[in-house]
Amino acid sequence: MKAMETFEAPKPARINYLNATYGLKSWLLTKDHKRIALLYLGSISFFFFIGGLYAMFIRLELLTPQGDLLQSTTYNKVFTQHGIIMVFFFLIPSIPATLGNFLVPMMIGAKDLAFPRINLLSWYIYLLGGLVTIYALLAGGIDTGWTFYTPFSTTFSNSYVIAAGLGIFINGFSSILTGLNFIVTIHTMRAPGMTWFRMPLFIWAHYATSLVMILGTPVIAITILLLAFERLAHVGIFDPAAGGDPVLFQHLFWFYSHPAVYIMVLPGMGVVSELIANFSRKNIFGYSFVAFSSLAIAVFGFLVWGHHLFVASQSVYAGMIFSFLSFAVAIPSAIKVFNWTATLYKASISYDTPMLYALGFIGLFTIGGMTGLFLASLAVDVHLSDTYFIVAHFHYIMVGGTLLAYLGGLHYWWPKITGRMYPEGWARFSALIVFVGFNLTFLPQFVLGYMGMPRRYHVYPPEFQVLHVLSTAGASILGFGLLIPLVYLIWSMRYGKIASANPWNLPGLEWQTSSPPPTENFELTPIVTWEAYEFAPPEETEVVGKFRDQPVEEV
Amino acid sequence: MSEHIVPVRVYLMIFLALMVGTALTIWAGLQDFPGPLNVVIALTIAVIKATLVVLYFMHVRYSSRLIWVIFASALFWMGILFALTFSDYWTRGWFQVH
Amino acid sequence: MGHEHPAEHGHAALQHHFENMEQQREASTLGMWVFLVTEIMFFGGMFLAYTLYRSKYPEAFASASNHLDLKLGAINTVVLILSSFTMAMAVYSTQIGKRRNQIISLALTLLLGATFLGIKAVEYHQKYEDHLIPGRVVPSRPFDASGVHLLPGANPHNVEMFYWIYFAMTGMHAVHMIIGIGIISIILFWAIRGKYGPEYHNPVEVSGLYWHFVDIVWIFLFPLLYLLGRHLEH
Amino acid sequence: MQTSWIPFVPPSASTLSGKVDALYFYLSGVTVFFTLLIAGVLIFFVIKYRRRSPYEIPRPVAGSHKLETLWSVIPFIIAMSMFAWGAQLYFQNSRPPQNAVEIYVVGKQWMWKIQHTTGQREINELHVPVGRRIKLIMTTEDVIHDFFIPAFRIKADVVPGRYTTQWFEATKPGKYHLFCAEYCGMNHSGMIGQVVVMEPTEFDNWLSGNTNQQSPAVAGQQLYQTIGCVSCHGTNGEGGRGPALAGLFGRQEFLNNGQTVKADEAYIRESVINPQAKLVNGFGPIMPTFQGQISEEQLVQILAFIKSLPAAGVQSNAPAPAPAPATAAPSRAASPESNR
Repeated sequence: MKAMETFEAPKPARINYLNATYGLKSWLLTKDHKRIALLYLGSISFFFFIGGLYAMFIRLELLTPQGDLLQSTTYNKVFTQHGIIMVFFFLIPSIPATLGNFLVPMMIGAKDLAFPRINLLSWYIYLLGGLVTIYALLAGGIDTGWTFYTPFSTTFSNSYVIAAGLGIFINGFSSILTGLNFIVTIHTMRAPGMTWFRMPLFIWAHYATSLVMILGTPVIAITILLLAFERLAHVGIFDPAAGGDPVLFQHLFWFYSHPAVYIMVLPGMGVVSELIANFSRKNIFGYSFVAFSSLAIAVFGFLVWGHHLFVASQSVYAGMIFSFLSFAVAIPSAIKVFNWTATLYKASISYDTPMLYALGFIGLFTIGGMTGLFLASLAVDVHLSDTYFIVAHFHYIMVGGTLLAYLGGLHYWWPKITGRMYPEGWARFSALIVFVGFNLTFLPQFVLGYMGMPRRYHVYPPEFQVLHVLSTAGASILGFGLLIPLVYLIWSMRYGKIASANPWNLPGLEWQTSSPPPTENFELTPIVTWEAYEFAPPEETEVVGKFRDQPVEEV
Repeated sequence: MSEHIVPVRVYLMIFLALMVGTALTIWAGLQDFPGPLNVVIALTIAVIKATLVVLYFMHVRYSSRLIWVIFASALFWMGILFALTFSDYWTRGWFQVH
Repeated sequence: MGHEHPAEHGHAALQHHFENMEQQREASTLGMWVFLVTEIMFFGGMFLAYTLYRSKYPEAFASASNHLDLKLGAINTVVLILSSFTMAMAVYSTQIGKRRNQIISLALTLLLGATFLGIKAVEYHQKYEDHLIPGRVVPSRPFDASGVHLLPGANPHNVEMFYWIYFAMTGMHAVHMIIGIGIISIILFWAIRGKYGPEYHNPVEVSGLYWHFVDIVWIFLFPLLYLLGRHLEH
Repeated sequence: MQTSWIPFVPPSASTLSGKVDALYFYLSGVTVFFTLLIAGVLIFFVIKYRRRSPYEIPRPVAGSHKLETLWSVIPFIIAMSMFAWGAQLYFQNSRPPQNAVEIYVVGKQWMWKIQHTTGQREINELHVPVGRRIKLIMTTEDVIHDFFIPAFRIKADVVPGRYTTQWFEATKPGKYHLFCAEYCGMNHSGMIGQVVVMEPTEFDNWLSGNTNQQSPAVAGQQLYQTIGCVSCHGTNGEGGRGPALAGLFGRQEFLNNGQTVKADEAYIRESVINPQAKLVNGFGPIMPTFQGQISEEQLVQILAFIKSLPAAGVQSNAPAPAPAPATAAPSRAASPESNR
């Protein structure tokens, strides 16, 4: 491996980013992207835990058709807060702010992100947004659904809409600043020799994600702001009584919130590209197609928001335009799935936990993506929208996709982050449990949706109960499966096996420095002379079967 | 892109052009042009003024292609927001319910 | 500033994680441009709402717009363009190393920015006097469109919506002005201390970008809010 | 399409539902096929190419433009087939047929109020006959709701300040779910009801068993008198200081700004709520707004009354009692003083 020639076996540095300085202050005022990533990791896990608790209450309530566990007002708050916490405070920052923050500079050979102070600021903004939202939850909660549809949210809801909105508004800036930092870093701070087409696909995915963050987030910010003012002053910008249009809110909201789905899943795709290539010791099949499909998803993702409005009294013609574009955005995702699969051809595949998560991701993302086609298809969407089919679909993307990729990435880079290995046996076991539990939770919901069970129902007709019980059973398995990593990862920070600098034997730049890395990441600025995922010399490249149009590796 | 220094003369000319544009737009705003021409004229002048500021005061004319792309992308995404939203509003009346 | 190693890297302002001044300059300029993109999208949402409702209620919007003070709006436009010019001169003076001009230009920019806000405040106060603050924002003075001369077909409700959009957009613009004034003040402070010169002028330049952007927003706000529909009056 | 034997498919009881099911099965088929294909290939590769020694380095494999093209174009074609099918079905169905029977629906936190043109009112129940095309004209008193009948595969948001429509033709007698599908607050899940589909004769019986209620047009006429429309628009909508309403519905109206507008439900609604918005040519802005003074239900009744008015000079047996022919040509002089 070329990588290994360039950096002869880096010794574990005695001084690394974790022990370079001590004390609470050294963490709270750190400008080191790795420490900030850990700050994010802690806070995101906290919000994930809260969101998970809400999920538990939802599933318990739905065990029976009667609303016997929670009152309807409480139930409405619980699903709303589950959505808000999970979407804005877990999923959107999950991979970019933790793994991305930690690895983007390392993977391109930089000492830090371009704006370390802004990076720290973004964490504080996130924290402030989170605190304001938690205040809203504690003060009395919010019951509008995470979508805040007007005029319910502006006029009729008697809950803490403005406080929760303010929390999301503030949090948006943290997302913008993270995206801005990534874009500038990737443009200006790549190490010598790190050309665009030598970058790991994780970086491409984060670049695409950052584009969505900076272009979409401001629009949700202004939307939430208008919503809050509207609620305060009732001047009617979304209120038909004064000549406003409630559907305008939906346009503005989904202009961000649909692309936000890609903020969640694109980094996951980046992680999976890393895992698939590295754990099968192969270059990614069709590297440039996978890279550009990330950008294509980022761009096309902005053109499809109207498919959330097919039954919202949107014009028939707009519906057809949006339906067409929504089908078009499926293609780049399909390209990714096919290329990942093709990468495994004649590979050397290990069964380490991160790879299990990556394989799970591909399967679940395929289901999630394909069921998206049902919802892009106008006539079927009319029947399926606002039913459990949608709930199942987006959980397949967000949990089956993003969460699995996040867990896979966390395990993969755990030795780099902490300098210790996680326990492999437990990790594989929990990966399996998560996979089974997840499918049992959400597969029945597809069926429920087609049967006509509307979402956000506190009580429901008894004929749906069997499927709901299955789903709740799955959720408890899923919840149990997610608790195991929490325990063993914390355990491993102290008692795990000491990890070498490059425990997986990989060529990526982040593995060419000690574990945990020093504060400035590398002893010397690396000079990159090899391609991404170059396990064997390019001269040995084999050309696939009869599709013989590329004599050498294309890039 | 780095050290291009724009001469004062250029700055002054741009400033004067902006002043003329402002005067022109006020004058045009008070005339009664046929149809939607008032809106068209006002927006055209505003776009020209903004372009001058971007190109000269903000040095985009002397900047790398990357800056051009970034700025253009913002306009492009604004275009998406407007075009697709109005694809709904403008076509709502097309559909005859009866 | 992080760890500074002036001896190693040549310039005191170089932050530790950059290789050289050129890289640092490039990063901060690019960063500001990316930030301005987010700003464009932020105002974009409001422009969208404006466009939609103006096309829906042209008479009401024209009536409301005609009630705005064209003279003050025009003066403010001139003030802001002038401040943009002085800001450009500040960058220029920094680049060629004329410290006196640099400080004067920055101070003038600040002064003009404050003038703009002052005039804006006068306008807001007029609206307050005329009961034109929308909704129940001022409980003692609920919105009342009776002072506005309504063109045929104008609904007072939609006049209120115009004022709502007017306050939202100019208010957001004013917030950006205030932030800009804050930034320029800091720049001025360091300029007086002699921090910026031909070697190191990036902060001045980057703040200038922001200031010009705020100016551009106003270049659009002025005709859209103050001028369109004026002709219907005559 | 006969689907009753297939598990996990809701009852299929409208002319549309079979068509939607057919597309749904197509989509499901493609999904299952591709999911199994991907999963199968993954599992095969993962087993076949498992790592056999820790030092093993496989040969790199070059990408292939041909393969990339293949697996972009084929999914694209499949996706377009789905798009075309779905869009065509949707487009067809979004155009309510001419001869449909109209039923008014008003949503309200948390109930559905339904008015038949013949006068029957129902709450959270909708009785309809088999084989007749029904068009729902829907609005809401408060927040957005959504009128969802899974068995018919139809659903549409009910938006405040507007009329939205959807239509269906039931094919199978029975009782079916009616759901509110847009989250609308505390009792959202209680905003449910029943659609009762009956044989036509049975339905006619049901109709005649509930005759004590006024038809919306009659109720609208009374309202027309009491809230004062009559003073400007004439006893039978023949017009006066305000434009004539008789025969208005569906007509092109010439506006004072030179444009024309088709007098549909939305226009009539707007003209009551915001009379100055679109003034008929020759009339001054003298009508006061009725916003906040009449409920959506009453507005629907006014609408039904205006629809029921025959064109001036034409005798008809529409529900409007004693439709006297317009006596005088409406005076077009708009008087400046404004009162009801």
